[in-house]
Amino acid sequence: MNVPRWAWLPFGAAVALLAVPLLGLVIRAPWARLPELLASERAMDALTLSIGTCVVSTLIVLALGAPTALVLARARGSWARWVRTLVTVPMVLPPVVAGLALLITLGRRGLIGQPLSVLGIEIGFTTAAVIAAQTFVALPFLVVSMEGALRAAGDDYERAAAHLGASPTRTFFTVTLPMLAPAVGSGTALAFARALGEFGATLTFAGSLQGVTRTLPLEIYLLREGDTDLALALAVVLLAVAAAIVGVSHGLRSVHD
Amino acid sequence: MNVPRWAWLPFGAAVALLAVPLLGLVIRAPWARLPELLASERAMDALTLSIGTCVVSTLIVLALGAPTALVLARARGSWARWVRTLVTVPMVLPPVVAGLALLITLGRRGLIGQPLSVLGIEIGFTTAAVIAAQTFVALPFLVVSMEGALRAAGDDYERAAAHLGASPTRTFFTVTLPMLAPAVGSGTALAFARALGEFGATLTFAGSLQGVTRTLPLEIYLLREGDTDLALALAVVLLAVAAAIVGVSHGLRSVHD
Amino acid sequence: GEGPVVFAAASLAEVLPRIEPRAQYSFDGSSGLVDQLAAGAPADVFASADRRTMDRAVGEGLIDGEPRMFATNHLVLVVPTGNPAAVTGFDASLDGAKLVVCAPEVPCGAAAQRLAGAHRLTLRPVSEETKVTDVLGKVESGEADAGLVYATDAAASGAVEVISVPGAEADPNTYWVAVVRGAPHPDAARAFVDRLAGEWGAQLQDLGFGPPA
Amino acid sequence: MTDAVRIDATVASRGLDLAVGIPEGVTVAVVGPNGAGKSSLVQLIAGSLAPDAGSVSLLGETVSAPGRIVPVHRRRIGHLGQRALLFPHLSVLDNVAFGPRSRGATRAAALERAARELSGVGLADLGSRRPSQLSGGQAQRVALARALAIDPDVMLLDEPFAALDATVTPELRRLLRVRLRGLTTVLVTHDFLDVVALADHVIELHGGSLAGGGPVENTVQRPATEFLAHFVGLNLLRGRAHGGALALGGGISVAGLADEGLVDGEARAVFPPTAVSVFRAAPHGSPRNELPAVVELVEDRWPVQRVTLAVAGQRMAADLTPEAVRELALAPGEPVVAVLKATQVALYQG
Amino acid sequence: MTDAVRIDATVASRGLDLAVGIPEGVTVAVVGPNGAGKSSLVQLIAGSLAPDAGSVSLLGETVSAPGRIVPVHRRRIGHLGQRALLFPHLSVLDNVAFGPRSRGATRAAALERAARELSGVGLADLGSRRPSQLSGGQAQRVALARALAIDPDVMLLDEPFAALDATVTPELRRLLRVRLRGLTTVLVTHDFLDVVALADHVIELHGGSLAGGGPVENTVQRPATEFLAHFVGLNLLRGRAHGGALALGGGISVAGLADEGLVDGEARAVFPPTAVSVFRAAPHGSPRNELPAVVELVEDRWPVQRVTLAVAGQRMAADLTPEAVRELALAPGEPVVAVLKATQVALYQG
Ligand SMILES: Nc1ncnc2c1ncn2[C@@H]1O[C@H](COP(=O)(O)OP(=O)(O)OP(=O)(O)O)[C@@H](O)[C@H]1O
Ligand SMILES: Nc1ncnc2c1ncn2[C@@H]1O[C@H](COP(=O)(O)OP(=O)(O)OP(=O)(O)O)[C@@H](O)[C@H]1O
Ligand code: MOO
Ligand SMILES: [Mg+2]
Ligand SMILES: [Mg+2]
Repeated sequence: MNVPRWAWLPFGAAVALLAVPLLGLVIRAPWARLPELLASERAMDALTLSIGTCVVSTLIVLALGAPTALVLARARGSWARWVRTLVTVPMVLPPVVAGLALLITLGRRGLIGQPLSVLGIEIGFTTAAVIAAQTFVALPFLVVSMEGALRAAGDDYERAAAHLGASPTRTFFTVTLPMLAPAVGSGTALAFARALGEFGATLTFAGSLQGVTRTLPLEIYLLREGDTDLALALAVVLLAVAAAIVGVSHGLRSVHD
Repeated sequence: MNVPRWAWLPFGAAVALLAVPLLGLVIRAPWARLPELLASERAMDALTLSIGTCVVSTLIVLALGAPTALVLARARGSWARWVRTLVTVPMVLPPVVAGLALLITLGRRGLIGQPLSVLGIEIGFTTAAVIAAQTFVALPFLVVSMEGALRAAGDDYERAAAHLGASPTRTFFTVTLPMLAPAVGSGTALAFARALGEFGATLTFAGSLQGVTRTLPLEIYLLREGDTDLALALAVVLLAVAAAIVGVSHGLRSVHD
Repeated sequence: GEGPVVFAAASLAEVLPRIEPRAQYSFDGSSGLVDQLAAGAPADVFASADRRTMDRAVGEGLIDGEPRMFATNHLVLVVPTGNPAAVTGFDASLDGAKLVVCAPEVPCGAAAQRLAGAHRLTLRPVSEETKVTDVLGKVESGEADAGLVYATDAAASGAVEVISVPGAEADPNTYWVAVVRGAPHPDAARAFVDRLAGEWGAQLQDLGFGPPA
Repeated sequence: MTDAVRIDATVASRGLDLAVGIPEGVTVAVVGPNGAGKSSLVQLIAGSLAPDAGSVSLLGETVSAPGRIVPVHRRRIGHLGQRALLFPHLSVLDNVAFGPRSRGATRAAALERAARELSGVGLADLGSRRPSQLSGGQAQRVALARALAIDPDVMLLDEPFAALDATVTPELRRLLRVRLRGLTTVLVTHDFLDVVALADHVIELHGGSLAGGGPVENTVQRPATEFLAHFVGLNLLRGRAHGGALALGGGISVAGLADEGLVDGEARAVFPPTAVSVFRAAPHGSPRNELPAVVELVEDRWPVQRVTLAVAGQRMAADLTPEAVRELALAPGEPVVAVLKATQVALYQG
Repeated sequence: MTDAVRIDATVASRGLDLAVGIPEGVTVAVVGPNGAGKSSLVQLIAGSLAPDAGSVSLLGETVSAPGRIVPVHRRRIGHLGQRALLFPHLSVLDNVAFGPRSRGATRAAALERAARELSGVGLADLGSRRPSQLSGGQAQRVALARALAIDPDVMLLDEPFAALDATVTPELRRLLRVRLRGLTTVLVTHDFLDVVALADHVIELHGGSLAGGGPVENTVQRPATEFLAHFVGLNLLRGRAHGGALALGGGISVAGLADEGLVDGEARAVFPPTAVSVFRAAPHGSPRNELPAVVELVEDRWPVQRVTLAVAGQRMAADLTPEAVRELALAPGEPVVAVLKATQVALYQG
């Protein structure tokens, strides 16, 4: 059917609203000095820290999230509905609130942080805190997208594998996961993106110390007034990563369809 | 099929990871003093500002996003693929980068801000800046979820309406939108949630002044150590909103299925 | 790292790394730093931009031993190069301009409030930032028409014009340093505090700070 | 009299090249294999497909030509497809009132008209239901009422029974016969019964073009093409008439009855699948036609088995009992002898 | 000899109460209306459904009993359903090797076995293809090879042809006949031809319980239940034998041939739908049976029309030509006279 002609007006406005700032970023980026800027110690520290923590938290998300999605997708009881809601809430929870929740729970004086602290284990303001914050906010993305795919796929193939003599574990690794590879891939990409962009929870819970807790978004925030060029250089890196992730996940989704 | 038994272990870990901090928040919240705390001027200013800006930005998101989703869903050319990617990028872009992009574009010396400033229009440090940041980050959520629903629904009903003599505009308002009400509803809920939680872009782009640009997440961040009780009270409000939004959107989705 | 971990007021961000590049620094608004220390941030040294904030740290039991004053500083008014809003001084001409100051929780914000009180002036800022460098940045980039920052910050920036505020020098804020309780590197921390309150004073004064009163 | 619908149009992307006229008040059944262009023809009339060249006119007015397309919603077209496509968020009555409302009627007038049309399809009581509370047959009847409520110039029916349970088809067919009386109608169908019950004319499309057609009675009795023969449930073999029999080539010929006389030249034999018996070896009984054949396919068509045979490069069907198929062990590739009762074979010229 | 499969089980949630034994090496066809419990029976054997009470045993070993369930993957069950369910991420060969691998074979041994099974279904060349590159019939053959590669104790086939094109069914049926020889097999089907082609015994389920059954030959010739009669394409009327005829009640009786003799008491008449003619009024010709009837349904079953008639509270089908249906204007609710040739009606006791 034909789209109403006036619809192109808001369409144009929406595209402009989203495109112009991204274009502005690309135009204003200090392209000539980019290599030099990115090679600076501050930039390298932030890049290394961000990539390192995101890889670790994404791995944790995968290891915890994939089985969680499986359990939820195959669950029959009504308890599953409650757990599903619980798992979804952090997805729409403001990151600052997530950070506060982590702080009062895992912080030095927190519910769990205090006993841990007595044992000499402190999470606050360490790289572990960054990873905890990233995992907390990214985990729901993987679980939700993978559970949806698992439920849509149904368990017919898994039952076929059982008929052939494969144990549930073997089935999970040789049938379920490989068949859902596109969904796992795009869910992982989403979770990685969310972890990489994480700011509010990290700032609130983990603080900001160069090389320890100051990830790329924190560094960009800190630098934005003082050293705009470096901030822009780092921002362009994150923009490129975001575009790549969208590309990958669109590609995977079309494989999936 | 049976879930492998070991899968319950990571499942438990994931649920604990997500549940315990939320539980901590609920336990530590100063329930007795909640009414008094929320009635304070700082709290009321932040609440009023957050709700006001989120309502406005969600309305803008709807007004721009719904037609955009329609145009994209019904587009045939390959340009649509590029626009779709462009629209998705802000969804995985770190909010701080989004804020930086808005700053250098709409700021007083930005690409668009400078000409506007000559005309006497200044966005920086105003509530408009908060709305711009929220709209930028929330718009993609509505467009993506609504476009998916539109494409899944196909245009058969729209064609039926055309056969009956309804113009494209009439069709959009009397057939397309009402039929997709659940998808529009859950997309709007998502966009509202994203706008309400917005922190990084607002902090980077809009500044922080009570009653003007200091939204709930900014206020919570500021208060988190100085006046933990008030921060927790506000956080509990946001947690309740998040849970309500998840509930609504799960409910809408089950209507949809 | 080899040196101590130093949590220091944002207004020291330009100078401390030049004087002692081997330490590890985290610069932020002084009160934000106290928040982080209270939450267990693993720091060795804390340097604040006023007495009130250091007292809060002491009151929360975060400090080992006695804090020591090591410098003073005072506020000035800065405007972007060319003074687009035609600010004439710390007076009614600020009313039509976009003024940015520090939040009252931070030392530079507390100082700004004192100054306004002394001048019987009601400030109507468009934003209250959490650290002094954010104020400077907003003026440097032209987003704001005027800001209240420390004389040392103003002097280090090439993109602003400085308008001095009468009476500001007479009521300076004081910088304090102390060893953090439970510091991971207590020896390096004590050495850092000793030198900052001692031999490095001359260099600080070269960079625009006043001597400890 | 000008035609109610006149199509002279090509659409390259669909391999369409059509020249079709439909007189006013006539119901034309459009038949043809999948992909022949039947739905495309309907879409050309409705305006949802635009011609590359040529034009489409309705009641003498050009509605489609390159560069000038009257949009779908400005044509007076009643459309009924496989799915009822009732708007799920509106009541049944509001669904039927949707067309009049869209064309400017007041709410009261539209509802009044809708109620009348609902009665016309025998569903006056169901106006306040939601579409989801209807059976498939009821939904399709509401869709018919909805299409009729706009007083269409032309009704387009694209396989209106295809998605329905076989048990409700006869009733809907009867209803259509009543309600479409006097309306110019294009009916796309794969079902012979629809043609007999509803249509005045048949058009056969093939590869995007007109391949044959004519009045329904003619077509049923003496189909002119292989497709039409199959469509009405008959076999058709082509050959050259020679001395009152049909020579298929390869020395094989078919005898039959030529009621209308037969001169030498192109001709065809038409006979039902039940007139064919199959043997492993030639039985040399009374029927005169014994054709060497090869089994191509055995299909289960309750209560018979349909065996497709290749004969002299052509195809024909034989309907046998399951027992016969099993006894003869018929399977693809098997050579057999097909025996045709000459009295059941009709020979026609052309 | 103990049965290869023995089921004495109830499943309340599915209304199931079964007592069934299947001797070793026998192929049992399970038939019955939708929801009768056929798939549930298969699932009980496979282990994906657990009994509330009672037990299931395979080769004498109890594999299901309340509280003790040998999981699906520890049973030796070959399963083939409507869909082939080949793992899309594995090659055809790897699909077939999946079972042996899962049961502990080395990769080499599994591949060797898989290649053998692929040859067995005539697809030796396709081992390196992806499942998406197979036709529906080929995929189902691969699925058969895959099921056979685990040396199953019992093969379970739940409507293995239901999703296939009718043109490939005969070939797969033939293949199954060869490959299942000697294997204990449970075959769920809605298709009469499957029963005749593949099964030794028939079991009819109804509402979750055994309703009838016996050797295939018996069932085809003299079906004992209405369902089985319909299943093999015949009509069945029940009544009381009285003086060599069958009294249906209401003064209506049916004459027929009783090859096996008939004493007064419960009896049934069996005859094909083609033995029934329909008239508007009683014709009083040679056939002796004229039954007052009411048309219930007219269905299109190429090349005939199937008319369902209500006679003395029972149902029977008549196959008429389309022309006859049109001439008689048969429609639901019309009263007619059904005429039955007595020579085509078989009467049986019970
Ligand atoms: N939406 C479309 N876009 C492009 N080509 C199409 C489209 N619909 C149909 N075609 C092509 O146009 C040709 C005619 O198709 P059409 O749908 O008109 O056939 P049809 O006779 O209605 O077939 P059927 O009996 O299957 O409904 C076919 O080659 C088909 O592949
Ligand atoms: N997964 C299930 N959960 C609950 N009840 C079921 C399930 N599958 C089937 N049933 C119910 O169990 C009964 C038996 O169903 P079953 O699938 O065994 O019948 P069937 O004979 O295989 O039917 P069909 O011919 O339609 O395949 C039915 O009442 C059905 O509704
Ligand atoms: O603590 Mo500061 O230096 O006033 O921002
Ligand atoms: Mg079609
Ligand atoms: Mg079944």
